[in-house]
Order: sequence, then C-alpha cells, then structure tokens
Amino acid sequence: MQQRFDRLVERASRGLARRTSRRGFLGAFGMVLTGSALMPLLPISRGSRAEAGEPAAPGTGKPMSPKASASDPNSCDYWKYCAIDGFLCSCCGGTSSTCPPGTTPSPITWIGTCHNPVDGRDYIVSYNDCCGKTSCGQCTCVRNEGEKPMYRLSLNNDVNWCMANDNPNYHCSVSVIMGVAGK
Amino acid sequence: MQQRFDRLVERASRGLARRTSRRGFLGAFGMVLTGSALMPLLPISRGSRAEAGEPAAPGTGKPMSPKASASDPNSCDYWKYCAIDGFLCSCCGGTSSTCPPGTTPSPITWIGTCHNPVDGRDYIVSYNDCCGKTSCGQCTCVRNEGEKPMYRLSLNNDVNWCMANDNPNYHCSVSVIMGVAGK
Amino acid sequence: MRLSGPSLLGVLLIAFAGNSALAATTAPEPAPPPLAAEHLKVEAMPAWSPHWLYAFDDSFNNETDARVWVYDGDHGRALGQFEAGYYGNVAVSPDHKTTAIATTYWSRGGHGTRTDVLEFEDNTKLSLQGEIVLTSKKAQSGAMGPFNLSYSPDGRFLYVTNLTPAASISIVDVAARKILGEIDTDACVLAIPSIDGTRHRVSMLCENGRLLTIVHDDAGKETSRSVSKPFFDVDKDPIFVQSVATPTGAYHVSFMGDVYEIDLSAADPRFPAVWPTVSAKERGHWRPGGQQMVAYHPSSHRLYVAMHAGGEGTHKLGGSQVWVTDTITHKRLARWSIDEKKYGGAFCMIATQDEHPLLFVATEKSSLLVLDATTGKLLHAEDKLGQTLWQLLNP
Amino acid sequence: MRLSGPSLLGVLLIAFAGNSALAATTAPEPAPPPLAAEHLKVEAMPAWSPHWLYAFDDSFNNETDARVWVYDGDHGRALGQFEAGYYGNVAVSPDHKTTAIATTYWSRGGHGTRTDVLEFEDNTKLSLQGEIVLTSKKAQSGAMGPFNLSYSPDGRFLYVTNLTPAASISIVDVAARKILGEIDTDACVLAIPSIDGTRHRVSMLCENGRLLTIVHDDAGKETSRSVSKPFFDVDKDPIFVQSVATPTGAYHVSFMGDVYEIDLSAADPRFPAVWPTVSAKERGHWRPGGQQMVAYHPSSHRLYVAMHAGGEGTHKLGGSQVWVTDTITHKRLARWSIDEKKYGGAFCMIATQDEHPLLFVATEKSSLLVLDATTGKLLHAEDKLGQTLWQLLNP
Repeated sequence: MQQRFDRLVERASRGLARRTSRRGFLGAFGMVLTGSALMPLLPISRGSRAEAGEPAAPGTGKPMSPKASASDPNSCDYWKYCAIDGFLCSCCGGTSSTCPPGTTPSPITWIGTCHNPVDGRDYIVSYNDCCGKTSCGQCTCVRNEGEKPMYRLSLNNDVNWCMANDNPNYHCSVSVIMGVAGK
Repeated sequence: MQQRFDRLVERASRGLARRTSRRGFLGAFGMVLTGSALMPLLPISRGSRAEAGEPAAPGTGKPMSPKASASDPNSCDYWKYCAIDGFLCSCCGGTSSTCPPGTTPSPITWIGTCHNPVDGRDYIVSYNDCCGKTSCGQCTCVRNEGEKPMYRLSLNNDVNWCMANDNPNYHCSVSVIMGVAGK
Repeated sequence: MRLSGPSLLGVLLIAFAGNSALAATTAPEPAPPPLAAEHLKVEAMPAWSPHWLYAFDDSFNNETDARVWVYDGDHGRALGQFEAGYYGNVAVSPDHKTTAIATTYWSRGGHGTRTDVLEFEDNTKLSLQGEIVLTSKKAQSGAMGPFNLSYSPDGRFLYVTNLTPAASISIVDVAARKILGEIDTDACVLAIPSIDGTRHRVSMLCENGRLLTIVHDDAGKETSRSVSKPFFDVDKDPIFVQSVATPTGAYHVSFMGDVYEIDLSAADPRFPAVWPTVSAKERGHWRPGGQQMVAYHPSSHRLYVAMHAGGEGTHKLGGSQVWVTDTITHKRLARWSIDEKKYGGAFCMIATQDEHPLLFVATEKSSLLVLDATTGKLLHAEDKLGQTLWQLLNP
Repeated sequence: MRLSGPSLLGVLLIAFAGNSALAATTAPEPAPPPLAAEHLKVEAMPAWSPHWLYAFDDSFNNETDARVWVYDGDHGRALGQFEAGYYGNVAVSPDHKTTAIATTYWSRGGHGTRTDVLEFEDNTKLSLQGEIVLTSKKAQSGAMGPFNLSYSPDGRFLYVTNLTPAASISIVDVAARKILGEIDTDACVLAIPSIDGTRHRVSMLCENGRLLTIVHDDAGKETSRSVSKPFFDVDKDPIFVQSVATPTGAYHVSFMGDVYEIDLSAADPRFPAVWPTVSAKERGHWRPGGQQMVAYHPSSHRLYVAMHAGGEGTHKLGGSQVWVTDTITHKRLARWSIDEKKYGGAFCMIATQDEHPLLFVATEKSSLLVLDATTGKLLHAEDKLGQTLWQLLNP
C-alpha cells in the first residue's frame, strides 16, 4: 500500500516537473508533500541501532547507556545528528533546528531517522542546510547512518542542499524533528 | 653623505610621483633605483646577530654553531628569511628566490639584511611577494628582524606587497640576495 | 536541448512543515510523550549587549574568505558571522548598529576583475544592507587595528585608508552612502578620528615620528592640515600602529613597552609624558608583541598589554602574560598568565567598555578566551574560532 | 580630490635588478667568495612526468577558496596550484596538457551575483587559458570523483554534470570552447564517457541500480539512450559513486566491499561478475570507506581499496589499511597499514598509470603520502597539503 502510494506521488510530481520550471516545480511539489502525503515517502534508516559502541539492552532494542554527549546539541554525538555531514548550526549562531541569523534555510533537503536514547523512540528528521554565507567552519560533524550515494538523492548528504537557493553557498546544517517514525 | 643622497633620491622620486600616474611612477622609479643608486637607500638591519639561540663565538661576531635548518630553504629558519612574514614560495612551487609557476612577482617590495652563518657575511635581500593566486597556505613563516611598523613602509612586512600588481592577491614570499651589505 | 524525460527525483521533501498529528498517532510508549515536531526557522538576533565581540578572522590560508564573527561573551557562544572578503578592514558604528567592512573582491574568486567595496552590515540581523564601490586603492595590511577604517566619533563620516603605495584616505558620508572625496596623506598612515568643536579631523602617523592632522568640512574637503613635532623615535623605539582607541584619542605602545598617548581633546594634538609598562630591569627582556597587543578600559583606567620574554625582532610574538597597568598611577596591577601550550600566546585583546568589563583574548592558535577584565579569571574558552583571528572589536 | 602633497614613500625598491658589482667590492673576507646576487623570476614548469599528481583541496572551512595542487611525486614537492572556486569539479585532459575546472563564483566572495564557469588551465604554465560561462546548474557535491566532470576518451568533448536537483549534463566542444547543449539524464548521475566505434557515449548511475547510456552526435545532440537491467542493489549494498576509471569503463566498490565493473568496450554495457575484496568472515566487519576509496593500476591489474573495521554508517571513515587485490585472480596480494595516529585514515587514493607506479594517498588530516604502488613502501609524506584534500587525479 505504501509502495503504491509512493509511486502515485512520484508520478504526480514527475508530471509536475515536466510542466513547470525548476522553481515553479519546487513550490508546487512542496504543497503536494505538505501534510499527510509526507509520511509514505519517508525512507526509514536502519542505522541508528547498529551504531558501534551502542549495544542494545537484551530484549529491549534500546541502548543500555546513552552517551552523555548524545544530549548535547553542540556535540556531533547528539542523537538528532545521526546522518549530518557538515558544520553544526548550533556552533554557528543557530541551534540544532534553527539557522544562524542572516542565513537562509534550504527549501529542499533529505530525510532520515534517528534514535533518541532518552525516550527510546525513533524520530524522522529532516536535514536542512543553512545557506547564503561562506562555510561556518565550526563543529564539523560527519555521521552517515542510513546515508546513500548521490544516485539516491533523497538519502544523500554529500550534495549541497543549498543548490536550489538563490545563494547556494553552504554555511551549516540543522536536524529538524518531523515526527516519530512509524514502526 | 648617505643621508644626503637618500634625501636627494627621495626628493626626485616624490617629484616623479607628482607628475605621473601610479603605474607610470612605479616604472620610472624602478629605473631610477636600478644600479648604483640602490646601495645608499638600503636600511641595515641590526637584528640578525641578536637572534636568540645563536650566540656569537667570542671575539669573532660569528655564530658558533649555525642551526642545520638555517641552510634549508624549506625551513623558516633559513638564513635568508630573517624578516619574512608569510608563506615560503619554496613550499609552493617556487624556490627561495623564484615565484611559483603562474604567479607574478611584486615589482615593489621591502629590503632587509640577513646574516649568513655559513660564510659569516651579512647580505642585503629584497623580500618580494608572488601574486595573482589565492594564499599558498604552506610553510607559514613569521620572522621580523629589523621589521618596522607600516608608517615606515620600506621596512614593513605587514602590508600586502602585491598591492600594486594587476592582481593584488597574495600567494607567497621570496627572499632575493641583492649583494653583500656594506660595513 | 531535450528535457522530455522525467526530470526530477521523486523523493525530495519540503521540511518546513513538520506534521505533529503524525507523531501523536505512532508513539510507541505511553509516557513520556514524544518530542514535538520542530519548525525550521532562522534564529533572530538577541538584544544588543555591551559584552558582544566582533572578531575578524583573516583566514590567512584562504585569505579571500575572511569573515567577522559576532560573539556573545556572556553566554560563550557565536551569534553568527559576516563575510569580509580579502584583507577586510572593519569598523563598528558608534551606535553599534552597523558593521562597516572595506574589502576587495574579484569576479572569479581570487582572479578576474577586482572590485573594492565598502559594505554595510546590519548588526541587528547579520545581513548585508548595502555597499559603496570604492576605487581600487584600499589599504591591505595584516596589521589590522582600529584605525585602518574608522568612523568619526559622531558616526557621520567613515574614513577608508588607501595605500597604492601612495597613502590617502577616502571620506564617506555614512547617511548618504556616498564617497565625498579622497585626501592625500603625505605617506602617513591610519585614520584616527576626532572632533574639535564642530570640526571633523583625522590624524595619522608619519614616517618621521610626527602626527599629521587633517581637518575637513562637511563636503569631505580638506580645510587645513598640521604636522606635530616628532613624538616618538622611529629608529630607536617605534610604536606599533595597532593601538587602542580612547575617548580622546589613542594609546600606542612601543616595541620596548612604553606607552604613548595621543590626546586629541583640544585644538592641537597633545602628547602626554611617555610612561613605561616595564621596569628598568625588565626593559629589553620583556616586551609587547602580537597583533593587537593593547587593550584599555576607560572608567577603571586600566591598560592591558600582551607581553612576552624576547629580544629584537620578536614584536609579533604573542604574549605569555597580560600585564595590567593603571594609566593614572602607572603602577602595574597584575600579570596574568596565558596557557601558551594549550592556546598559544595572547595575540589580540579588547576590553568591553561597560562597568563589569570582559577582556577578550584571541590567541596564536585562534582560540578565543573570555576573561573577567577585573580579576583575570578565565570565564570561557573557545578552543578554535575560525582560522586566524587578527582583530577584535567592541564599539 | 586634492593630491598635491608629496604622495609616495621614498624608499620603495625594484628588486628585479640585483647588482652583482656591488657584492664584489664589499666582501669582507677573501675566501669563500660571497654568494652571487640573485634575480627574481618566475619558476618554469618542468617537463611533464607520469608521476605528477593533481590534488583537489576543497578547503571545506573556506569553501569558496578551493584549489588544485600540482605535485611532483618523484621529488616530493608541490609544483604550484590553480584556483578552483566553490565545489570545483576537476578533470585533466587525456593529453594531460589542460586541467578543466567547472566551478561557481560570486561577484562578492560568497554573495552577490552567481556565475558558474568552466575554466581551462594550462598545465605547462599553471595559468588560466580561458573560460566558458555555464548556466547556474553545476552539480555541487562533496563526493568528488572522476565522473562529475569528464573528458571523452579522445579529449574532444567535456561532460559537465548538473544538479538543480534535476539532473542533466552539458556537453562542451573542447576545441571550439563552446557549450553544445544540455541533455536531461532522468535523475541519473555522473558522466562515465566511452566511445563505441565513432559514437560518443556517456553513462550514468540511476536510483534503481541501472546504468543509463546516452549516445550523442558531434553537435552534442542526443541520438539515442538505453537503460541497463539493474546491476547492483541500492538498498542491500549500494556502490559508491566515487570510482576509478579503467581503459574500458570503471570499477566501483560497494559499501560491503564487492567490486562492480562497468565495461563499456562493446556496443552494450557489460557487467562482469561481481567479486569480493573481503572474505566471508571479514564481510560486514571490514569495509571500504573514505572519499576516493578505490585506485587501480591497469597493467599490473591491481586494485587498491581503503579499508577500515566498522559497521553500517561508517562508509566515510578513512582506511586504516590499503588492501591490494589482483583484478584477474581476485586474490588479495597485500594489506598495507596507514599510520592513522599520525596522518588519519586513507581518504583518497590514486595510482599512476606508468610501469613504475606510485600510489598517492591523501588522508583524513590532509596529509599526502607517496607510496611505491608495487611494494607499499612509504617514499615521502607531506604532513599537510592544503586544508581538506578531497580528490586526486592523474590523467
């Protein structure tokens, strides 16, 4: 059922792509995906539990002892950053989910799933780039749970997600909670 | 006598400056200074012998044991670099006295005196910048024997000596032997 | 051009719209409740604080990409940054609402057509307000200081220093965003601003140890100039061009550690008696060094100098200690040690101007230290901020 | 504007003219003779060597200032560099005389007007020959590889990859320095060039594990396209986009360490049987990782893969070892250790293509190691070259 829905949305969006300009398309696509259409498209990362050094407590599927740094938004270990590759905006004047003053969020992005060791839940997060100023240069963080190569663009963190911004200069990255992942 | 000559050349050059454009002036000034007019203008650094860790052999005024690195053009300790502040061109595709391929030497520069521990002589050197490409970024070297603040421009290594080049982008610095310093 | 195939990847997502309904229906456990969806937005700047710092990172290994960090000393965190081009000269307006950056760009990174501009940044939004295109003469020096680009004390004019190597200043009408004119400065450098009554003046240091002072009118035209007697000896003990502004002029320190005050509060510049920060015994052994080696806090009349043990030619070496001297009694109040092994020596310093001042110290390893300027206590350390911090500002 | 004062400093010197007569008359000792005066000039490039390396430094902390180093592996020294803008994609021409760089610039550093250009650098002079202005679509990805910008095997065409996020390629006529056109690639990425008889082709990887191959005519127009069956499983074991060119196509390794060959020597793409670099026991415990994790030397049929011990999600971790496998027998020949503590893991690798090959290894700390590609012996180590080396090329 989900797969079929995916194909439907994909076909609709491709139809849109053929009929509209790049920017026009992105706007229309955004509307299509906002709201309930969002869920079925979300790829679920299998990686968060497999992370080395975070063994599962027997029978629970939850890590036994979450690292303290897993709850520090300025640390690359922060649970929400499970697949960020770039500079943490929380070190650049933003927070884990807000862009620094004077930058512009990327409207397009990629999506992943991160495990929160505090409440034991998996959350769907969107990894957005903040754009329009040169590299922040602070708190480089490279994590790749569930990350895929560029041909699967929606799961890739190598490309510059500022690419569609008026100013595609990459400054830093945030991780925004979209909701709890379905099981 | 030297002082008087200095003033004469200075007055002549200032006269030129008033009558010509910036680039025209530099060309003409270059011709004035080429050859025997060069010597009297050279400021003599008192610093080379005072360098910490290079004690003079009693009665000779020469260092007892020159550092091995004092004869390595890729080392900041190299004797000719006694007042370079920047990237050594010898690490950037040039040598201690040549600019890397594709860069352009600065026609203007500043002058110092460095002591060569191998032959015990003081040499007059010109510190030129190589220009037209972004910072080389290798072998940062900061030495300041006899260096003076910017209001004494001819003895200053803080300013970008690429300033008068068509492309004033600073890439790296060389040290060119002009001759033995007069005693 | 054939673009008929399906041309967009199907799974791109717009992330502004977190759907919290989605979270509520799938939570696997009854308590605690799941985290709420977040909404991506741009952080707003907090209200201004006297403990904000503007820190210029020259990015020396990538010098076309300098930037200015805005940093909150109380919370020990970066607030954001401005781009600053190549050898940017930076000044913050007296009302601390604008950061002016005079800098150089090329049409192709570090090549192509050169354009020098004066950019105006909005400090309340960290966004670019506008620019004035300058003639391609802007001074490019690694000896950043408060007087390479400076506002007149009333914020009405900006003085851009030029060096080609002929020295001049361009006078900018700030409100009109317009260059009024250029004045030759007779090979003298810097632009130390002052107002005598209603007359706007700019002073600069000359090769022979004199101070040149130029008076200009509201149209930016020179109306008079005067040259002081020599007030320092360039050959025997030069003063650093990197100095610190005072309410009436500037304090410059010399290579040997003497303090030279320039007092522009009267009709003619005054040079109060020179006084030493070093004892007779220390002289020549301990000396000031680094990049911005002197800081000042007016109401407590304290001068902070970055000092190191070293000989001639070590004047760019960072300080192993910060020496605190009373500018009225000339007595040394403290010597604070810097953890050189961890951070490198003290390279740039500035004191905030409020009644509970902080002393910001940028080090040779581009760490940023936040000290209590009264006690010297290290309040916060940023191990590395940017690549090469070369100037600190606090308007 | 008043510029009547003396306006030039008096002591500037032109240094091209070392005067050796001056030296001869003032030498203080009879022997040895004083060093001769030197004459400032620009170094000429030496004759080309197969042991030259082109190394792309993304300068990640200052990403508008990327550059390409030219490095001499035999003498262990840099020969110079090119500017490479923002996220530059780099290709060296088959005749190794030109380096093409597709990149992005702004009119004001990192802001202002965006201009994407394809720049042609003269490798024999390290100087810019010219540029073509591109549409502002150029792909910007940190996963640099040989196929983000590529020459056709005969050097006649250049393929510029675009991503907006719609994927396409622009075809450039190299001799005419002209963009012939743009072809949509149906969300497939990279540009792996080949020639079938006289037909120029470009192949690319698609989301569903297939290879799309587009044939174009001399005017850059698409004449046909074909899509292969899936040859890898994107979900179960994706292949890296960073691969290594072979005389007939490319070797890609997968996240789990299998080798996928794309053979474009016939009319239709062929996919020889997949073979592993890891044993059954090692599978899932040791895996390829880094940025450019695979290198190849054709005549000795050796494949070099940067390997580390780690689990899922560690595919960007540099290699603690380089594994050498024979591409014909599929037998492992060697495991060479990298001094991770000193240099960081092996991040990018390339083998020279001559009979006495070198293996260049760029590490996570941006060191550059020069190894004997036959024995693994470390011949030279550059502790740090640039800021972040992300791609190595050797045409």
